[in-house]
Amino acid sequence: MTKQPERPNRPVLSLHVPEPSARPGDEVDFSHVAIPPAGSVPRPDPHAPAAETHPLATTLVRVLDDAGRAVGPWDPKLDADTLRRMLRDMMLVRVYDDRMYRAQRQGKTSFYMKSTGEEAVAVAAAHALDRDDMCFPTYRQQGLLVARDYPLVEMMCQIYSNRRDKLKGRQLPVMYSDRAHGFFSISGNLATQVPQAVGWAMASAIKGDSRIAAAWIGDGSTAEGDFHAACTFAGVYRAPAVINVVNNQWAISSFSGIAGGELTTFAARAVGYGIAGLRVDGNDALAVYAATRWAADRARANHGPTLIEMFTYRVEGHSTSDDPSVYRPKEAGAKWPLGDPVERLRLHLVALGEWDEARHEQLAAEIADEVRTAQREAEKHGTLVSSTIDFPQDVRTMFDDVYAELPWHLREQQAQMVAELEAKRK
Amino acid sequence: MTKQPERPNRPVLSLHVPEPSARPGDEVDFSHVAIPPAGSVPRPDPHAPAAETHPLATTLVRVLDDAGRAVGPWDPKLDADTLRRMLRDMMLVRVYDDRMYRAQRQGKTSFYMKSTGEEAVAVAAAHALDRDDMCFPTYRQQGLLVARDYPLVEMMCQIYSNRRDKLKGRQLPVMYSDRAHGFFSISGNLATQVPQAVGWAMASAIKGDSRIAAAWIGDGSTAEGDFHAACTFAGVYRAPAVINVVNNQWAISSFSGIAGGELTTFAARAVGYGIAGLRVDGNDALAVYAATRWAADRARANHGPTLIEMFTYRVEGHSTSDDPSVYRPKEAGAKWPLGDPVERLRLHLVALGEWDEARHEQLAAEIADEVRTAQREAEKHGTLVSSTIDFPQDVRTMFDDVYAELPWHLREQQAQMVAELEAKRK
Amino acid sequence: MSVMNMIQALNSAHDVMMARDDNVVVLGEDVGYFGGVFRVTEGLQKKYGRARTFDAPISEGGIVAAAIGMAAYGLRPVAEIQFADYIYPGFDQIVSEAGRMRYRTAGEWYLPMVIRTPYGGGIFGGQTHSQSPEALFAHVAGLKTVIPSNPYDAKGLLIAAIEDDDPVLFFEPKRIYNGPFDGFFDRPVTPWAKHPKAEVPDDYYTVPLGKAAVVREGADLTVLAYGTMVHVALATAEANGIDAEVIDLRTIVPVDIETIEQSVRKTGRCVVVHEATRTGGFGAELAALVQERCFYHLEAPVQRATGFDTPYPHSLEWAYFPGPIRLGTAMQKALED
Amino acid sequence: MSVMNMIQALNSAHDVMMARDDNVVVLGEDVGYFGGVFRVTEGLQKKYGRARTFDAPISEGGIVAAAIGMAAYGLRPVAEIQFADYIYPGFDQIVSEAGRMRYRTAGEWYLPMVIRTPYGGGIFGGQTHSQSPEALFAHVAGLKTVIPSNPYDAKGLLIAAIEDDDPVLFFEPKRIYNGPFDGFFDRPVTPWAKHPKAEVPDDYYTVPLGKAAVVREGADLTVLAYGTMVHVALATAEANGIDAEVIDLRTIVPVDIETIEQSVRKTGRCVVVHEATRTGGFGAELAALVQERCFYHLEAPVQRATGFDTPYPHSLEWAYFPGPIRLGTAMQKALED
Ligand SMILES: Cc1ncc(C[n+]2csc(CCOP(=O)(O)OP(=O)(O)O)c2C)c(N)n1
Ligand SMILES: Cc1ncc(C[n+]2csc(CCOP(=O)(O)OP(=O)(O)O)c2C)c(N)n1
Ligand SMILES: [Mg+2]
Ligand SMILES: [Mg+2]
Repeated sequence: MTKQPERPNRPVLSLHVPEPSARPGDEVDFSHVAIPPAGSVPRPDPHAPAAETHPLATTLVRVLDDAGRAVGPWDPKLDADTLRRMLRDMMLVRVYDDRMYRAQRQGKTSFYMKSTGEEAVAVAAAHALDRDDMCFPTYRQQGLLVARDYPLVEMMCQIYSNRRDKLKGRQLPVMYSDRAHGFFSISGNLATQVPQAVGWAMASAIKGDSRIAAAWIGDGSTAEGDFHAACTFAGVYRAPAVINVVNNQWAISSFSGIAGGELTTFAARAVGYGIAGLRVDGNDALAVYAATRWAADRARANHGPTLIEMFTYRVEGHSTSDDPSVYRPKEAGAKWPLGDPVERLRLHLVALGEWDEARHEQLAAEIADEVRTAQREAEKHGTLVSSTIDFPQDVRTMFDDVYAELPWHLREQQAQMVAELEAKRK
Repeated sequence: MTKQPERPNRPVLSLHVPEPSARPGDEVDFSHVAIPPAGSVPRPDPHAPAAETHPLATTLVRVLDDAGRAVGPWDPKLDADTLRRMLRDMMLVRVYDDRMYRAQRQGKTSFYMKSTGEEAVAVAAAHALDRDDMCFPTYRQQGLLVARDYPLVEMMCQIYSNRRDKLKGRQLPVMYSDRAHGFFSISGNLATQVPQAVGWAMASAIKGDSRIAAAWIGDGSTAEGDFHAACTFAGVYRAPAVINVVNNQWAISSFSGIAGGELTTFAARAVGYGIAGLRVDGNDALAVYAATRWAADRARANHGPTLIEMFTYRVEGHSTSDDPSVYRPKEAGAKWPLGDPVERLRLHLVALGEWDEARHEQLAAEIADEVRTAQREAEKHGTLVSSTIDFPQDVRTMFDDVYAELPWHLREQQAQMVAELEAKRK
Repeated sequence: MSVMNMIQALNSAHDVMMARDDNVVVLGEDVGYFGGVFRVTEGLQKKYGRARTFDAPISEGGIVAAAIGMAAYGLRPVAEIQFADYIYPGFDQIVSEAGRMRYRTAGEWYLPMVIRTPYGGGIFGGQTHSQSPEALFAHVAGLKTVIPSNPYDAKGLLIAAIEDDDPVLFFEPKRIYNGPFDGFFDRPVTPWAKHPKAEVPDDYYTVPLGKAAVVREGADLTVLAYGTMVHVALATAEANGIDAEVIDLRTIVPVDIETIEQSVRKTGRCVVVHEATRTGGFGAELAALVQERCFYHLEAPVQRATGFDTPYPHSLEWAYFPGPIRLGTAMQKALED
Repeated sequence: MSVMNMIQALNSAHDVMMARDDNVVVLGEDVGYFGGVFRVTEGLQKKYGRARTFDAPISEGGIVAAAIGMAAYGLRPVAEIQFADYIYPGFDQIVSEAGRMRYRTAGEWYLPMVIRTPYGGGIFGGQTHSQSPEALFAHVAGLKTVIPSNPYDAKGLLIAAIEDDDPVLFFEPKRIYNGPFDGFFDRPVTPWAKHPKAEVPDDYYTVPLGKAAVVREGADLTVLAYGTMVHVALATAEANGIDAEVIDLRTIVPVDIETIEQSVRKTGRCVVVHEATRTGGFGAELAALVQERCFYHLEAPVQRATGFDTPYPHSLEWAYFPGPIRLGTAMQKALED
């Protein structure tokens, strides 16, 4: 390295590397989190110019107050049946997550990822969207599938990569795909789905369709170039798309400051692109619902995309491969000041007089039963361990779907593999 | 394609594709360009929080008024010698561009790109930066080299890919590189230099150096993921970097709306990243100087990056391969309301009583002479045409610098090529 | 029938398909009003409207991703990457997404999309307007890679690619857009008008993907070529009076192995030629395949005539380019050994 | 001397170099406080400070670009890409920039930087935690590509890579981070502790780039391997009682052609093996080279045992993985033909 020139008059530079407010051993510290009171944030008209939303990009749309009341202009005024259904969906996601997590720990599959604490982000959005709007999720929106009544057994068979897995065991667990439920194939490559969602939305606009696209991306993943492409294309062509940044404040071991979260909010990215932007309490199912509906209405009216930051907290580890106690205080999840989305919605229903302890327990029991039954059914079709040993999937399917038709080289390789398996059986 | 579902209650979507205000045959129309009066924009302290700059991201920092007076808080109050030097540099760039453009038309090289109308963006910035700050330019900042006294002959030899070309004929004309003049190698791949500049700036901070990095990128190129990476990394690590978006309103045939310019300014991207942002009249050398100096001071004080939009106009075609009259009115360049940067600075010097017609003509003559002399000297070392025929560069150098040392396969290929050339000579 | 150069033939392919199928849309940098820097999409926006042919932001990743989303919706997007040298920002979307969508969804989603891009050298384009990155895509399962060498094939292959239900990389040898180039850079170039393959039907027709063409029959030696190199191979055979069989692969994945094997079995000697850098180029795959499958017919090692393993140099282009001398030497070697 | 697994050996290489040269800095996703998802960078931030080992935003393009800028400044950055499957967003910066900087500036700027990344299958990682993209980099002039197969080499090669003045892609076979894996997935795995190459000096040493190692001498057949496949090759030779010479290439670009030629001239037969998909894999280049240079010594075609040309499947991993049966078949074929 060439020696640095002498510059005695110049100050010395230093590198700033962001650090979270607490590391293992420290007191949990959420004092930097500004939380405006529920109901305090105005609601612009969905047809308003994007700039009118920009003040909302640095505050927090909240509907449910601490007493469980829905307050302010963003209250979506949902009927009790919808609220109960959303509660049920969120509870089910949580139970499902627990069971599948345990299945991985029992060696029945290779991998699992929970969405604990983030259930409202997916479930409430699914209820706010039309059933045939297309969702481009990440790996933490299993709630979309649940809310759209995708069979639990199907989900589990994917987790187990078993004989009934419609993805033929090809995908890592949690990488669901279901076209009929408007749930786009999850990619292991972060952020790729967001500009794809914009392309899908552009196609819908090109064809004079009325369906819109919704995408989800994690706070950490917003750093990828694909996120920028998505926002740029969505803005330029006024694509009918809702881009949700799920800011759960962690990306594996890296806190959101490493993605730029120290400097401003993720919703503020919308200001930079000149598109509509909202920042929403992601643990408030009503706020998530209302913001999603607002953005969907806006998109349907050809006013283009909305970027929504869903502010939440990743309560558990990143995945079954992760131990968060290595890099943050153990109690962090429990102390998140915006609470638990399931509990907050339950409280709301109770406050409305539409729910009580007994019904809650009954629902919990029903859900536990439903999940248990589904699991038993799914396991009949095998789990990853057994798959590995006896290849219950017809292994020849390994060569299908690379192309619409099998070209000569794959045909040869298929024959080679079949011969290998025969050799192995001997 | 599956048939679209019936959705009678839903509005029909349509795709918005941005169009410029005028196409060939139309009246030139710049009525959409908002131009605040010179001197009307406040100047925050360079140590202020980034947010204080954000109102400046959607207006226009201007110093020179229509009468050529420097007005308002951004007046850098430069001495007359510096002003005259900047005028000379800009005039020289323009003459150089004309000569090299003509050389390409005469078949002496393969390609050329002019910076007409954008001379201030490079020249004034070079004067505002320290001499040993590192510049990461695009292909339209030849003004940096001129302002830093890089020999014209060297520049021309690169254009000609001739025997004296220090880049050994390897690079397309205009892709200069000179470490000693703090001018980083220009890449043909758009936007790549911007996150590299940020990396360089981070390194400077890591080493406790005091030098900063400055990068330039076109409006069109801001759509690349690399631009997003640059802004993200620069913000996260508070890198001492100045990121200049040269918004000349065109990217080959695409107007800036295709890059998102219809929705907001390019400076507004800074708001999205939570970093400092300024929008500057790029045809006003004093405004360019003042904003660059402000950002440099900020960076040196460890307050991190500034994104500066240099608002200007690409007066001529994209390159020698382009004919802009195919996609925009012929007179567009001449009618740009913010004028000609050379003429504006000249007027300012005249207004100050530091310049007059006679001196201007003398300077013009000197410059013409200097460029002509340099060209004659450069052509002694060959031009691309002659290079092509007799390979005056030692062709064996083709294999140098792929790696620090020549590996066996390149040694073999080198021998193969030498044999081929011998065969050809026969 | 009209006489067309490659640009016109490609333009006609777009036109024919956009008229037949309103799911065909075109996007890319400068492809709209302007009609593309090589004018391949000229007139399409005017004829089919801005919603079907439009300029894209300078984001190759975004262009490919948007095309993927559109194809997932059910359109048949044709995306232009302005130069193949600029395809890399879109590499992740092509490799990780386009190439794997059908597989990872077990056929539930598939992507009928074409990525067109001018490639190759010979135009003094320097490092970033001359590259031949086809091998990088040939290594990726799930992608097809097509490279035409004349106007007739260009149109027919592009229509086949647009109709194909899998993602197709369509590399256009820009050196021969306006006329066949035989590598003799110091001789005048003939325009396409004089070439039989410039006779192009005005209407719909296809040239099937995965099928090579024997463009010159010969007994002594097989030359495997594609793109501009097809013309260099023909000229080199003529110039050296070699009775070479020249095969224009047209599609490199899936490659037409039957035609290759048949020819090499007959001639017993083989040369592969491409502009791309040698190490790990598609010529390596071809040489590997030929020796695997025709070993006992081979009388000499398979030779490779390729670009050198350096970045593409600007002024030394004619020393770099695999022209008639390099290919001729390889052919001689294959014959003598 | 200590007994180390590959993770520890790699960690030690970082430690040694950071202590020796304060221009060495480490960046990547989760490499800082946490020490990396495979813990290769554990403890470095604590020891050398946040300015020398730090977490990066999830932007592989940004990570590579920042490393390029740092290397241009004069540092020696070591960038971790969390999985090789995620390297593609950085592909443009690697290929168009890192690989060409020295050349395009005629040596004025060069980039002493290392891009480390875990690659390969065998861990039930599915499509996006199992890929072997080395061939994509081997095709790009200006890059070196290194792949260790044991702790001793891992440390020595990484130190050599950090000291090298050119950009080095350093692929780490994650399947053997904790112990050598011979492809017999249904047998218990031995830890590195029992392997002689787990004896690793605590201090500085290098294993030179561009030099292969003959890890097993043999007379009947040459196997060219790297990474995990070295162990599969050794086990397959044993299991089949074949007197194979096994060569661990260690660096694939520039490849050690002398060692390869010497061995193939001796044995007259050659098999190449890699995990990557077959078409256009580095095995194609090896096969092409061997037949070009040893044609008259070859008694049979060079065989390739590779991953299949499909995306990497999750549950069918052991049918996909090129294990002892696939390699054994290829070896038999090379011997019988
Ligand atoms: C392109 C790419 N880079 C890296 C990874 C590895 N990786 C998987 S998840 C993850 C963190 C993502 O964080 P965030 O986007 O915040 O989502 P969250 O897990 O918090 O839901 C990383 C780095 C990847 N999957 N893809
Ligand atoms: C990655 C990449 N994509 C495309 C191109 C082709 N290209 C060269 S210049 C240009 C337009 C750039 O416009 P802008 O960034 O506004 O800069 P300007 O030419 O106006 O100075 C394009 C598309 C390229 N060089 N690199
Ligand atoms: Mg997160
Ligand atoms: Mg521009």
